[in-house]
Amino acid sequence: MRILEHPILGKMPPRKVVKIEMEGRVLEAFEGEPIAAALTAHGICVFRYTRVRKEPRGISCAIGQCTDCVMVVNGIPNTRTCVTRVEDGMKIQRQE
Amino acid sequence: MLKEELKRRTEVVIIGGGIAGCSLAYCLAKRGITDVVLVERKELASESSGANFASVMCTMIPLRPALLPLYSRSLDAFPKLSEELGRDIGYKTPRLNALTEEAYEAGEKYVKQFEELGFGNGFRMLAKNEINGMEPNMVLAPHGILDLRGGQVNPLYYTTALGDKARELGVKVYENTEVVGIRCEKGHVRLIATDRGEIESTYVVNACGAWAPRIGAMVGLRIPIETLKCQVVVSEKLTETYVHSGSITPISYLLADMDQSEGRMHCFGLYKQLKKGELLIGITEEPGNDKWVTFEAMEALARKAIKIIPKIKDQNVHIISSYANLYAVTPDRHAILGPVDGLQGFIMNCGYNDYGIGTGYGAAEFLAEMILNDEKSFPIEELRFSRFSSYH
Amino acid sequence: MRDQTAKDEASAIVICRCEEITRGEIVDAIRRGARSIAAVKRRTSAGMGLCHGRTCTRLIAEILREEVGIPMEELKPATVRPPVRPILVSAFEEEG
Amino acid sequence: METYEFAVVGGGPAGMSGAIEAAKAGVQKIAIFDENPTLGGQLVKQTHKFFGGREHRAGKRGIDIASAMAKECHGLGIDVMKDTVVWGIFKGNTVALYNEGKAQRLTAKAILLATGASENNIACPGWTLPGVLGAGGIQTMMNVHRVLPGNRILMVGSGNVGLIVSYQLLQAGAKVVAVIDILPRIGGYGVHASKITRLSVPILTSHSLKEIIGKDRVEAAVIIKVDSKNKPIPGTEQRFDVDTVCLSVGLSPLAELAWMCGCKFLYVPELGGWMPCRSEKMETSVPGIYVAGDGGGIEEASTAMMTGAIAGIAVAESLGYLTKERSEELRKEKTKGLDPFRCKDFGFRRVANEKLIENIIGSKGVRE
Repeated sequence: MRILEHPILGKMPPRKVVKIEMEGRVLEAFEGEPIAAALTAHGICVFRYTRVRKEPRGISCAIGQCTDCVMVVNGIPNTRTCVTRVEDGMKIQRQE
Repeated sequence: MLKEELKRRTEVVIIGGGIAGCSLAYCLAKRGITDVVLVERKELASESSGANFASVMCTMIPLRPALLPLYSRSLDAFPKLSEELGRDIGYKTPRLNALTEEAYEAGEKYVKQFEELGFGNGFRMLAKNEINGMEPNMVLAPHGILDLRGGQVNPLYYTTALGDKARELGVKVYENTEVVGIRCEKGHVRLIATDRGEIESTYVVNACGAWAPRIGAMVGLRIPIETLKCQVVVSEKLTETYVHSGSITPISYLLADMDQSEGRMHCFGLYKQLKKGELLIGITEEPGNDKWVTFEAMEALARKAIKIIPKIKDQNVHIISSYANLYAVTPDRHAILGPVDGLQGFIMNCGYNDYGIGTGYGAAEFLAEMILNDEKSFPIEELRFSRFSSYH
Repeated sequence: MRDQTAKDEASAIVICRCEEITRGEIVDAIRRGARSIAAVKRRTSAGMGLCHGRTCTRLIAEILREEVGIPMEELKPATVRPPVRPILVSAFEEEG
Repeated sequence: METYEFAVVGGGPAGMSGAIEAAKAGVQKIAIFDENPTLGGQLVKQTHKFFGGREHRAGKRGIDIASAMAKECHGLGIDVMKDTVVWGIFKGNTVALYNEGKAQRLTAKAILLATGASENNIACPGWTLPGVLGAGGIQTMMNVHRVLPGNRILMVGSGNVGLIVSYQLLQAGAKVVAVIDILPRIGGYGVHASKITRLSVPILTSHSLKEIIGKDRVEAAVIIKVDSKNKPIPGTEQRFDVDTVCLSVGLSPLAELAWMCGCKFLYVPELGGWMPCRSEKMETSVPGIYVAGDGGGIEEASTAMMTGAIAGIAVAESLGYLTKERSEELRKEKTKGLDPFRCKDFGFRRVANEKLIENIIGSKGVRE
């Protein structure tokens, strides 16, 4: 859910919209925001399933330290989505 | 933390908790000799045995026949050890050595030599380009030697499993305990002094790898071991198999494959993929006695890896770690094993150069039998310390 | 009975999120002889993953303290090795 | 290889302060490296007003302090390299960088490690589920990126961070079902606590997190009362249907680079764990390597600005831009600025910092 109105931060300023593709689904995102934020705004919270135990994982630290939110971004696996910004046409996949 | 009280008297003291010391502790315990103490300055596998390339390679260049019995016994043990120790030691075969057209004949001769030494069934010359079918992701020379029982183990799991099992069988393992002196009387070793107290012992084993000369000096021996610094980088876990064999040298040492890029550092291609999926990208060698990874080594290793395994670049593989270790190098590149003339009870188990993981277990079997039977010499002449008579 | 169930539940908790190593596996390494964070790492590979143990180091230290009474001031983190963030192998390629 | 006079790792309050002070004193070639796209570190998510005096930029919100400091950096001609990871420090003060998929290196006469902290965790069943986030993580998502990761939240930990983030969650339109703390009393300031109790958020002390339930994300959390020895009391479980569990259970310094440099460390739980020992000038046991901010001990953004400034002044002195006397004078001024945050209830911070200084005396940088 996006926070459009905020008592301190005010109204969300207009931002350029780009399109990203998450496993075939085209999503709108704001230019410059991290992938993790864009996915969260669309209600996506499972970013990957673990290799051994096949457990779901999502955002944990949100500042690039825990590496739990990694996904395959434009073919690059293990990309930290909380610190990697969206670009128009970016392709994102869950990794195993 | 309160440390366990030291045992005051024992039959065998092993100094060093690497692959040499842990193998021997286990091989003794397995034979019922459990009145044994293993003393380690840091922790089990905290030096070179924990941070090496862990290749099991019988195909060493040049051929060193004296080491073959050690390999032979190690190779017999590897397939059974995981079960014996209750831990997966990560043994994976085979090992490949790629050979260029020019090196083919030398390779053939090499394999023939192995056959003549009764070690032939483990090797095969590959047909031209057969190697490319075995390793489709790698850019390799067209010929190759297949070493069927060579490959890899996980050095950390393997070394700690041996040490832990020895402890379970009754060996006393004292970690964070440093030997500060050794007392001898009338040509016999009598006791070791540690920073936590003294331990009397009939046998004292020097299994200290790169630090073996320090222990030697305590009993007046000059052990000619020098250190060679080696570095390796580690990739993230990969879902796909990039390297199929246990370990591979893309251009065999039969030809000098060295990047002499940065001063005295040499970069050899040596690759393997661990069971969990990480690629190990090795190795650089240079004289040195510290364990700090260098930017130069990481750069050299990465550049070479991309040439040999282009997929690393195409698939955007990341480096996630690196490590350095110290090989204990002897002048003739042979290990130093067995008793020392004139100093009864003092036993060498060191100088393994770059093959400790592959041969340490076999050597331990020989040494354990020797101690069990109270023999006064080591059966393989070329590996005795006495070959360095000028050092004694 | 209740204690056993609680114990089993505790054993199943993943401690190292990257390598998916459970508390049970760590306790087993301690039982075998591990007495430091590095020693646990050598036996289980906990802390060897993408995040370099940033999340689990502290948790492993706590387990060591609980299980064998090692005070925290004796539990140094394992050796830090470069790179502290994942970097592409191709990052080292020569320009051009 | 390019050579800098002063390389600063981390563009948060400590790093920026260090760079600014050094630049003001005349240090020539200064660079700040930060892996984020903007300077400010964790200030960029602080929507609340800061305490302290003028030197702490009190009365301003963290977000505004961040942009003001960033502007100052640019004005002083400091090279700011964003989106740049420092992934290693090698022998000879060599800083290894990673930017746009390329690895590079440079050397610096002095290096300031101002790498901040990471959040601690609680390992209970279900703690790895999507929907379990650190408090700082949630703050980043909602205050910087303006997305709410959940609607119904259980906050674990009643320290200042837990209380402030709970309030900010309410501001952003989420529901905080409760704040729990294993300790028998609220950890943070009363003023922060009353802000949320006024909005009917219960603060349950002597409660711990027992279990987080859910299949593909958090669906519920179970808490349990604990006795005076922090032992759970069976039968006192309480279940909350929540979609998010927020962990606010302390911070640990990110000191990896200092370990890599071979700095001497000491375990100081009062400051968050293993800390690099350093002089009163913030220089570690390895000459030329300085540390400041949370990466050198968990305190506050305001103290980070002061310790960063102290390091910057010391670097300027070491490079010959300040006389010993002038440097001493400036350092005393900044040290005084630490006092309000290291007194009364927080007096332990002073003691802990003194311990780190004591332990550096006589020690030399060792790269084993």
